[in-house]
Amino acid sequence: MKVNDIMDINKIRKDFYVLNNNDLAYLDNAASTLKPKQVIDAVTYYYEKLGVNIHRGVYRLSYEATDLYEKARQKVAELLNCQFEEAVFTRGASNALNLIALSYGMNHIEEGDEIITSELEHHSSMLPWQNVARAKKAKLVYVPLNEENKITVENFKKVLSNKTKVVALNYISNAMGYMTPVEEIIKLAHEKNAIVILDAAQAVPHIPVNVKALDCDFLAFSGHKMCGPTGIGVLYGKYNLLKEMEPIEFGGDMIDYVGLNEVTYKDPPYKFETGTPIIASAIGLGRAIDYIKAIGFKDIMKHERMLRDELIDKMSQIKGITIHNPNTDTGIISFNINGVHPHDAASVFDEENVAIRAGHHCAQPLMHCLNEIATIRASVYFYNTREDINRLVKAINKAKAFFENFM
Amino acid sequence: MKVNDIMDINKIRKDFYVLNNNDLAYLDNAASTLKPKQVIDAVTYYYEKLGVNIHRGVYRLSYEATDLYEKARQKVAELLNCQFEEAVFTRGASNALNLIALSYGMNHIEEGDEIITSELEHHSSMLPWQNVARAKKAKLVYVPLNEENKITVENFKKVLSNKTKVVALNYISNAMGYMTPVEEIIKLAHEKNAIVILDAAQAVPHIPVNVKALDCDFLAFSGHKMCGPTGIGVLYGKYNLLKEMEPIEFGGDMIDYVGLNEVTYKDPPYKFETGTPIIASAIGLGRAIDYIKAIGFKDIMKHERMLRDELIDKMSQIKGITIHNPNTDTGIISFNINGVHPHDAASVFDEENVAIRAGHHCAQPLMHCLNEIATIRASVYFYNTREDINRLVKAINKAKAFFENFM
Amino acid sequence: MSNLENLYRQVIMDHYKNPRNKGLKDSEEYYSVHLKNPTCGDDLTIQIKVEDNKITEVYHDGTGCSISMSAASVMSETIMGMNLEEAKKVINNYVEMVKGEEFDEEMFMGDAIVYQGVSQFPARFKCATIAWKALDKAISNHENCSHRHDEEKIEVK
Amino acid sequence: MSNLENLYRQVIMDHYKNPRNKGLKDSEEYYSVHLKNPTCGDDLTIQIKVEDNKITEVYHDGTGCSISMSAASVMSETIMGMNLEEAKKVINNYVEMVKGEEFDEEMFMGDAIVYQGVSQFPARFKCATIAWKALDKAISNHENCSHRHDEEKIEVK
Ligand SMILES: Cc1ncc(COP(=O)(O)O)c(C=O)c1O
Ligand SMILES: Cc1ncc(COP(=O)(O)O)c(C=O)c1O
Repeated sequence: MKVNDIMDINKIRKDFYVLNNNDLAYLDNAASTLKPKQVIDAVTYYYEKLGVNIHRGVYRLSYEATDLYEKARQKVAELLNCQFEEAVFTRGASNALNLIALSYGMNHIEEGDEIITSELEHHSSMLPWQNVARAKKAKLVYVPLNEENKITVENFKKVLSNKTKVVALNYISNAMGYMTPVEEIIKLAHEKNAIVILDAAQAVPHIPVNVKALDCDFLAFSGHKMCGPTGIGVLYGKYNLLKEMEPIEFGGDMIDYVGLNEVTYKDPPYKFETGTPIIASAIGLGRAIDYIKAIGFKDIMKHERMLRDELIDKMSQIKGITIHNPNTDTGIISFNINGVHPHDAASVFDEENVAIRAGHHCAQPLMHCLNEIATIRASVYFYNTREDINRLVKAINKAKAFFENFM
Repeated sequence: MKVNDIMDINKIRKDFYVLNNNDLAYLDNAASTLKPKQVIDAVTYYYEKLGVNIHRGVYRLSYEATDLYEKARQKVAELLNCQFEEAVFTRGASNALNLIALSYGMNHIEEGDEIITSELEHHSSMLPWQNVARAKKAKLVYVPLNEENKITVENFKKVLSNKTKVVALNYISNAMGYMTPVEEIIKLAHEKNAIVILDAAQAVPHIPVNVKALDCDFLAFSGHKMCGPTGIGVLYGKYNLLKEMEPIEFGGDMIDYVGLNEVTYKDPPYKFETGTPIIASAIGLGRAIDYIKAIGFKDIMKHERMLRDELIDKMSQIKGITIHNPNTDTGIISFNINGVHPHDAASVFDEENVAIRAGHHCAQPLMHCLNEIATIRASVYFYNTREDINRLVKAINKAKAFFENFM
Repeated sequence: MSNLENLYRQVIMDHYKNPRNKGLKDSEEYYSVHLKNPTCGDDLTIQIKVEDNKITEVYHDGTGCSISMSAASVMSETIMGMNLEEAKKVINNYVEMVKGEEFDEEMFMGDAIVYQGVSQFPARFKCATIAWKALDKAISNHENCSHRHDEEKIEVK
Repeated sequence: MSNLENLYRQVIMDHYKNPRNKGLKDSEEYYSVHLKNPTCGDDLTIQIKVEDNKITEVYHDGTGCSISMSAASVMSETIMGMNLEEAKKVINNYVEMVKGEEFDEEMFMGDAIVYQGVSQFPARFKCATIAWKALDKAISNHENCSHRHDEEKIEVK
């Protein structure tokens, strides 16, 4: 099967200046994706044609900016299949996950309660709850990972208990590319009256996510990992939960009435959007959603899986490397070149213009499980080609050969 | 004196697409300023040429993006005359002011302590401390405003006491344009070992601010009010204070070591910058600082004062309007057309393409002091002209005449 | 006629200066809805009494600009005596009209027809509709037999 | 020679494989500095002993990539026996060199001269300098008679 069978990749790649202007195999998509010109144009449109503040202006430019900002929220709501009021704009996934822990967590968790998370989490999914557990003398419980370092329903059942109040797990792991069996976990958690928070930073860009069908209580993702601008993300929360939650930040744009000693807030989502919003980035995220939907998740998934299969296939034939997740569910592959520090390997990749990531991927506990200081991670998106895969394989071989010279 | 005496305003105005493409008198600068093409280009440069994540990438694009991001921090440090490590990027002024209250405030304020603020504050300066006071059973003390609704040293002395732990005041009021006598207030507060937080959202864009000379402990401002992008601001804090402060958000990019039950953080500023940073907006803010410095604060101040004098002069001659701050220190003028609701007046201004703000300006307590539901605020920046002032005056007269018709 | 003259028609300013049916009743018979727009400060309560599927009384009270306050007065006159079905149609028609969308020009709207000019001022859409939104809410509270007193904030969308 | 070959010179890889002066001493005589780079995981401690204004002993220990670990070994050999003034000059010269700025090619640098290739890999600048930054810190702690044990994190600037 040719890449072009699935979609017109050459046409798509023309939208990405970075790909046109550099002879680059960009395989660091789990860190950030590149931005197509449509999204850049949407950001520029706001800055050039409007550039003003929103919500409170009674003049036309401000009205148009407000309209674009709120239409972006509507697009988020349609993407996730939630209500308009359930989509809160944040600075990013980390900001959203912290907001949930600081507001819902600090007010609902009590001494002795249990919070379930995993060693497969991104630090942003786990550390906010480590903080809550410390402050409230609650217990942080880690789902035991199986021999492949996956979260399984079976292992989840081992830690779920009547004391469980919160389950905070990734939907797709940024370090291993595994999909968590969230449907069953959510059902089981709800039977215990625990709420479930999904870190969907690696999911929303790649697969269709339907929060109503999932029935998750909260969900978070970032714009910059899905062709969107930096500095924007989304917190989805069930309306009744958002409605009763306390805001964390106070100030402009989130209040109803302010007295000298008391204050009342607006309703969600506004009560969580303190200060001048991240207007341009929200508008850009709206455009990114349109862009991705036009390509279609079906094709995106097909294409990514084809690249993954090809990559795993080719890498399996290279001796002297360790693939940590040969059964990855997505286009995220984590590996090491035996005997070579990932940062040393990374400089060879850089010389070959292959952009990958070397490091702990904000998942230090997992590195302990893997018994590595760091790994190399390659991650694909819809604009990647088989040529990119070939270049990565070539770079791996080159790095191996280069450092073997010194052995 | 002609406008062009001070600087080449026509050349400057060419940098602002919004001004070129609309026949607009933009006088809502205290809400947000417009963005010059140099800033838009800097943002676009990042998105088109780089578009990747920073800090953790070992490839060239990521290195260049990191370099631009950190150079922007260096520019902030030079602007404020602080150390590189003392400049924390935030989502905006509100975010920065909340961070101080949540971290420093929640950990240092105890029952019975006093926090001084004022009714002249923007909600973002005051509400975070109302929240701390409520949580810690501390007392929120308001500096009595004088007959002009100004904060004076004399009145500040009346509320400063041995119980005062924090003083949180605006540097320049967004609703009245007054400059707070911060030098003396800071000295007095320090004699009592209280720390001083300056909300400089209306100061940094308009006057030179030197945090070392001021000796303030914290200071906050927003990029979008000084020709910069949306979604970026700065928290300045003295290094030793930042160093001992607890982070509020946990996750990616701010950690040193992560264990299953404990975590250590990076040093400031990184420990407060959780998650993927607001890369494009920070880079754009760096460019905005260059742009403003090239014009020069001396000329900016001169020009704004000239426009203010002219505006006050012309408005004083109009009967049937109330100017709330005829002695404003800056180009912010707050007024009402007697008998006309500000939102009704605003529609007339909009028809005349004069962009002003009608509302409570996120300063509801002050509205009570003024005995108004809302006011009309006009605010100038360096790109405004006498022609803009004339158009505002014309619009005021038109609104008056229009509504008098119905009386 | 200029846009402005079209927005601020004499009849609107008359209702602003001399509102009809202003002032609330202190009785449990009424369905009342309190709406606020925190952004611009509009604050409005409306009360309706429904008898035999017909709106027999309407009252309003609040503070705000001439558009929002006059609209409450106009609304109270327009829908007085209508049955609930008619009233709901008028609400929808009115909202379409002030949005600048197609609407049924034949439908009886009373003085409410003069709010057509709002469509040229999208920033004033909320002012023109707050009273009608409150009415809509009160009707559906009645139909759902739900609480008689409702507090809400409305926001930009 | 390719950029890569210029970065990973044989002598660098030799020091990486067979580090000189590796392992810390358990004695209070040494000024020790522990530096970490949380972003990439480099973790390095260096110890120096100063007698009569001269650096008479240098030790290091830690984990990291070949550039950072070899640089610690090379640094320890290069500055052993130097007086503090000389050492400080070498530190500055080395930093200029790996930055790709002008530097004094005449100054004695020992094997450290082979790190010139780093200037083509700005992303590896921190790897090449972490040991030298630790040394710099240890010297200034000695000169300021300050604490003998120092913990720090270094960051991208
Ligand atoms: C004096 C003052 N403080 C704080 C703020 C809040 O700034 P931002 O909305 O950018 O967070 C503003 C602007 O609205 C302001 O004028
Ligand atoms: C799984 C996962 N969760 C959370 C995050 C944090 O996202 P951000 O850095 O945009 O806040 C990331 C990305 O780094 C991620 O991959």
